[in-house]
Amino acid sequence: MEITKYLKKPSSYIMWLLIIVFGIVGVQYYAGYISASTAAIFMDLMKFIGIALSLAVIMSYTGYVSFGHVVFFGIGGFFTAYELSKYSQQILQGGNPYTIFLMGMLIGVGLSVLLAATVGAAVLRLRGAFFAIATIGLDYVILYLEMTYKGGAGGGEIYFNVSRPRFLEETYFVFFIAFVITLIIAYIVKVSKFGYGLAAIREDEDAAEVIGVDTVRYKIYAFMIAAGLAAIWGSVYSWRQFNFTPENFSLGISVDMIVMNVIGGLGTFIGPIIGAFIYYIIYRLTNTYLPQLAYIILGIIVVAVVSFLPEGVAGLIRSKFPNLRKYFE
Amino acid sequence: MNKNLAIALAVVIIIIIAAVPILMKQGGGEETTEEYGTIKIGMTISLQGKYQTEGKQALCGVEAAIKWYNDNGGIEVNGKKYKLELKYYDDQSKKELVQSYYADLVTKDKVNFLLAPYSSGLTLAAAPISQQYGIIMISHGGASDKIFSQGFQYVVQVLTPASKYFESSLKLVKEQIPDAKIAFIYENSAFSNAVMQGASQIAQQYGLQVVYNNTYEKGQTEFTSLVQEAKQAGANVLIGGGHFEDGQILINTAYNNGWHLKFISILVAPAQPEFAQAVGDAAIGVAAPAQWHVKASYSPDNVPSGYVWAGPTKEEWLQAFHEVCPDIETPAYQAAEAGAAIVFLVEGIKSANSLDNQAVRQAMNNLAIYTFFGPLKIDPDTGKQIAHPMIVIQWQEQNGQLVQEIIYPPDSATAQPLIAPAVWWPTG
Amino acid sequence: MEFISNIIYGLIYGAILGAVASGLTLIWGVMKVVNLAHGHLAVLGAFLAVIFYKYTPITIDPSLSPIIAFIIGALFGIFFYYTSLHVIVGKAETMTLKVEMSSLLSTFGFGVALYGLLYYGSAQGWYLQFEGLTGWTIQVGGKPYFEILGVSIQYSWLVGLFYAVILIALVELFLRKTVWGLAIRAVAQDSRAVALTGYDPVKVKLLTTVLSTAMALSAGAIFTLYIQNGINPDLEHFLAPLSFVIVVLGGLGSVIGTFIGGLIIGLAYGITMALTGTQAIALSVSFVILVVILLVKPQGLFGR
Amino acid sequence: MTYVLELEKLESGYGETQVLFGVNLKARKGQITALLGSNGAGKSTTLWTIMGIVKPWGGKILFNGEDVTMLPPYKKVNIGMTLVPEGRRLWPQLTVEEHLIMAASIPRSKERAQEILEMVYQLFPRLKERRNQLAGTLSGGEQQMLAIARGLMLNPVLFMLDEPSLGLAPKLVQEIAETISKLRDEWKLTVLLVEQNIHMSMQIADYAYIIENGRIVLEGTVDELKENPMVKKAYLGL
Amino acid sequence: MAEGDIVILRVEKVTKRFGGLVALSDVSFEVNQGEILGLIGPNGAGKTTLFNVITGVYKPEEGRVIFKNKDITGLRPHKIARMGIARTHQIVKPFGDLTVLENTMIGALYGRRHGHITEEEARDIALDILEFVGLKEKADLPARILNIQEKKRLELARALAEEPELLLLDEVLAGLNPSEVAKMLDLLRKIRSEKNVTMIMIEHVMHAVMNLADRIVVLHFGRKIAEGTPEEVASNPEVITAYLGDPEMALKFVKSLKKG
Repeated sequence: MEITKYLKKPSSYIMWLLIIVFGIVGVQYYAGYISASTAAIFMDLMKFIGIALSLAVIMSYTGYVSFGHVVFFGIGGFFTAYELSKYSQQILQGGNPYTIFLMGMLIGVGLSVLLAATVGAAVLRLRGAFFAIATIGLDYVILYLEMTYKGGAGGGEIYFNVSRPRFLEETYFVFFIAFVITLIIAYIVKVSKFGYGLAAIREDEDAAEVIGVDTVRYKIYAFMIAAGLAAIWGSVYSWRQFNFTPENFSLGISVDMIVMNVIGGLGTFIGPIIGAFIYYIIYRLTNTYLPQLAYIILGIIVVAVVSFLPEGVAGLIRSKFPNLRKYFE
Repeated sequence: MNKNLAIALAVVIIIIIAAVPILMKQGGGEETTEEYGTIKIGMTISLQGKYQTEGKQALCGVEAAIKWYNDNGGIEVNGKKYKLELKYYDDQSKKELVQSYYADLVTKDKVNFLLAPYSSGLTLAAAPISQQYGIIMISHGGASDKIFSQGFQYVVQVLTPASKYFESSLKLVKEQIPDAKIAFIYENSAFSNAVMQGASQIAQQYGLQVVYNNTYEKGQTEFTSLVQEAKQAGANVLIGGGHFEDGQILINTAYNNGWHLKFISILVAPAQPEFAQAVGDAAIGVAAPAQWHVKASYSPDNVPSGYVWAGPTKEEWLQAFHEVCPDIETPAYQAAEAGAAIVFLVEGIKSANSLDNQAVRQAMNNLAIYTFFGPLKIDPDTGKQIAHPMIVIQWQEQNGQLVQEIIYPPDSATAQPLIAPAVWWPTG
Repeated sequence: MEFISNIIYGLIYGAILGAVASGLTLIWGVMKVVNLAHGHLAVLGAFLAVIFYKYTPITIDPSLSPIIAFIIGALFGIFFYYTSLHVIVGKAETMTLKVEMSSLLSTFGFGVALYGLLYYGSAQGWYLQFEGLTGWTIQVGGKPYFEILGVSIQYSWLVGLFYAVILIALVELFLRKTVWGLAIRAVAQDSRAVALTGYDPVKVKLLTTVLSTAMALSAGAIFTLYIQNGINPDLEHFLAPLSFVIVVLGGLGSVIGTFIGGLIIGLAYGITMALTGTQAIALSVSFVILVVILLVKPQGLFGR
Repeated sequence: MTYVLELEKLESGYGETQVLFGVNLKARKGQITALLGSNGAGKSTTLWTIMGIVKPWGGKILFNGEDVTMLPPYKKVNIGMTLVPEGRRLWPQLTVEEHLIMAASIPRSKERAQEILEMVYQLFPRLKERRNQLAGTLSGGEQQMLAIARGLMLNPVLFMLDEPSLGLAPKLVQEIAETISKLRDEWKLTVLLVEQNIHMSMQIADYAYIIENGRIVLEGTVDELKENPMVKKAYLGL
Repeated sequence: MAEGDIVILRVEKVTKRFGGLVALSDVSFEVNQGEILGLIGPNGAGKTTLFNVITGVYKPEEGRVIFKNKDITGLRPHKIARMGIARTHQIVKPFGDLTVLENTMIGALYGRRHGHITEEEARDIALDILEFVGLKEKADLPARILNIQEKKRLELARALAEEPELLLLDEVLAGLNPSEVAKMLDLLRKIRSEKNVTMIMIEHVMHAVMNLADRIVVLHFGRKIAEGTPEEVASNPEVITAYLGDPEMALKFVKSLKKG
């Protein structure tokens, strides 16, 4: 089959390594060898890699920098929280929250993909900064609409309770499944024929069109996939936090996504992953040792990377070690 | 060749990752011995981030209460003496950190009881852990009613829930202003919404007339439209607010647009000492509901019927507070409510005469105690606080100085309420 | 009645927002740098107004702070240009999509750092969150406002409005009547021809950045005349997105257009507020306008 | 014979592509020197390199005997080197007068600004009529005049023109040619003219170079070159 | 014309305007299968615009473009590409971050066999073509580090990988030095002899066009001013005027040609 073929390429090795490592950590956590706070580090890493890759499909692969990508993250989270709180009584009486969670997630992902398709058809005609700004606009429209939601706790906030005997351990695997799905989808998108088309669009949209790439359709597909992946992460994030707040629509999350992609390097599958690791390390270090300076340091790093390392860390590795290129797609 | 190398490398890495925690687990065995007779209380608190000021206060309040108990012979449970020990982590005001730290507190540090983190959002993030392991968690900074409608069985509240925030203020309005026409202008957030839902119900109950009811969004700076609409609706009492900045701007806008008001009570901002500096003379007459104030005089001398005195007196607690946190001049309400959480927990343990969480939780249902923080009593089903009243503080002018006075409840009031101050209600 | 007052407030508000956006239209329209740090720069200006009033040995009245913020902003603009723009746009003759995106990302990074600095500042000694501007109003005859047609208008708004108009008029005059203003406009249209006419394009770009930054800081100080209180780093989340809306609406590079764009956004806000009474809807209307304009007339209402 | 401009083994290119392979060229004082060649032969690149817009890779540029190889373009303008670029490169949103004011405001021409302006208006009366019109609304011929006028406002010593006849009707080409002659005869400028229109260049130039694939393949006075079939070959590739 | 000549592309009365500027005015010509048509004209004559009209980048205001008896006017470029028209660009547009092989593969994947080709097949085609154009050793290098003539070859490879029936070449010789021009000409001849592709080439290097093209179309100010064999065109006074600027000289020139 087509797909299994992709999953045997050398460039997939790193992905498999990640899946195995995070899987082993999960098993150890479930068996009680690893503390919750250590496991939380891995969960955070999964989330960072996940949201970075979700944006990468449109920003890094296709070249369209979306500053409002968080809108899909938020929609996924909102509908998950909405469903879980709607059926809270059932859950409290011992109902299985996972079916409801899955339902909420599917609604969130579905609506995100739908929104991406409809809005994308319009805004993807814009290039460069105009697209970025239109997506910011989109995020604010949805955010303000969401804030008028009077259900839940009011002010657009929704609380629910899905506590279970081994909630944390189970949640690790919820993250893990989302992680595996994201990695595989993002990877296949990158290395498939579709990915070549997206790369052509990123490098030169007009040339791509003339060569035979249906740029309009491809951009929309990429946007839909990116939206769907972001929605999955919004969904599992809500699940873990027991709530949804309008802050899940805040541009700060978009900022995280963009910074990880920029640091890691645009145009690759491995870039956002490396970016997420580096970002996470910076994030933890600054939070631990220089909490007040975290943003200052991050900002300086972004400026430095954009100015002096435009290809990002992955680009640096790829150009310094051409032999590794086939592993670092 | 290259491929084999890569696979070999991967296998090595995987083995290392798999082995490390197991080895570490065998190496570092941590056993808890009962010979010290300690009761471990765990919490995370925000020493960084947006709740850092409140977090520091709360931590000092807790430590002061613990110190008082330990200095006064500890606690006797089932014939054995125990001292209290606090284990805390800094959650940096971040939801993500809360869950893992609480899980660690329970599984690694093996604490007996939990205190919640500061704020409703963080409390909610920690609640699942309490539920999962069946450990009591006392909420001292989470006012939202919604926490207590989610079916968490071990979460217990010591502070007044959001729905009761304006009860005292509205009682004042009903008593003092017969022709009151109320405008509700508040932030569109879960907390303010909950507060206002409660306030609306109470106003209805009291038969007060509400002529305007609207919200503004977080981070807003434009209040003129709302203020003008409310003014034109003929409102003469303003109830609302949300946070610090919006509170200031709201008051400022109301004042600068010539809105004549007899009484104002808004959330949070006026409770801060800096408020008067921020809005100047417009602060006169502005009131705020507060959980507690250092001038409040709850003492063993005025215990109402049905309650018993428990824990340190205000003076004792203040003294302990200054010993553990000499750098903080005046404890704020966050410190008092956190201290009261310890008192409530200890009284629960004493009453159950056991360290078993289920037993203590049962015992708490029957507690009715009067503390330096005021009366405390919980709803057995939800763990929600039902006895503690809000006090109302108001900015007043004394000898040319702007000061905060308590105007409600009457038994701990330090001044008469100022209704229709000349600044806001110019006559003629 | 309500309708009229909402429209009047909307217009005043919009004019002041237009001032905030006008610096952005300059750097975006002229240098093709989509300055994502612009909102943070404006907040810095607002902070300066507070600092001058409260934390300097000599108290400077906020009604003067737009002027001082402009001067400091000019100096800060030099720093801004050399730290985050020069490497990327200094040598670039044409702003290709790649350069444009790089500059977008680097100004974004600068903005994040600046936000961090302001945040750090608010958490440290010079804590401004609570104190904002301390009880500051302009009063005439003991009252901070006057009424016409039953609509009350604050004097300090008029001062802010005055500054907004002056700022925009001065910048427009500078662009039209001075040689360097001509050079700034010319660089937007053809940068190489500017070099061939004896002007250093780097200098022109630096000047543009400096002017834009000075305008941002000054406008931030003007904004404090409107809200007078509650200055905090998060104000950016509110200023920057609206600035983008206004600039796109008014047309890139058109200072006057931006001012009018600000008025339109203010008007739209006022009307929706009057009609729906819900701030969330009134706020989202601006962004709906943004997306529609981008799709229908991306060069803006007054764009060339 | 004094040379205003001397190129010695000039090399340059874009990115990794070399375009000029050692160009030697001299512009004689007070004369019109033409640089001729087919499309893509390196004519414009030569001018860009002289002005410093394209950085020289090797060789020397002497202006009035001074080495100016590495000066940035705007400094070259300020010592009297002026290029009227191909395609005019006006600023469509600026008026005619604004173009001229901007050029006249550089230190070099500030003092003589009024004087030159009058001379320019005398040369192009049509520009005076349209001085408040936006450049973008001018006709092709007027745009070319404005481009030349803008160059003249810079008070040049060496006046370089890149394909001034491009895209103009024959009648206008003639007009431009006459103008360029005037610049030599009345304004006493040294002119370096790059042209595809071989006829026009031959008509007014004193000396000419033929460039092919980044190398000067032929040079001589115009009379010498006129009958040389190499010239045609360079153009039509026969 | 010889029997068996099939018209592969017919441009009928195409007019394209940009604002007030008429870039193409009433241009008509035909291209026969298997021939090389040269398209020449001074700068700004509308040659590249014509390519853009044929490939669907621009939609003409008037006129039609017929490819293999199908009206392709106004179709989106990718559709036209998939029908078998490939092109190169005057300013090369390689996908810089991708490798040479990937660039070429994209051509194969999205070209005429779009949708009916696996990645392996595309890779094989791409490798063949790269060998054909002499870039095989560079297959795994990122395209951006190639030099200009390699980039030109890559553009050609990418276009050929689409397996087109009609190939539009926009100044493939521009910017090359003489020895590179010679090599490129060899390559073009090889394409002609081995690939059975019809070509239209825009070119300024005259001796190349004159050498290679079967017929030549001359554009000037957006109008077709001449069409014919290279010899016919080179001796057309109007063409020479367009190039050299002067009718008298043109006449002289033509005379000299006739003599020689």
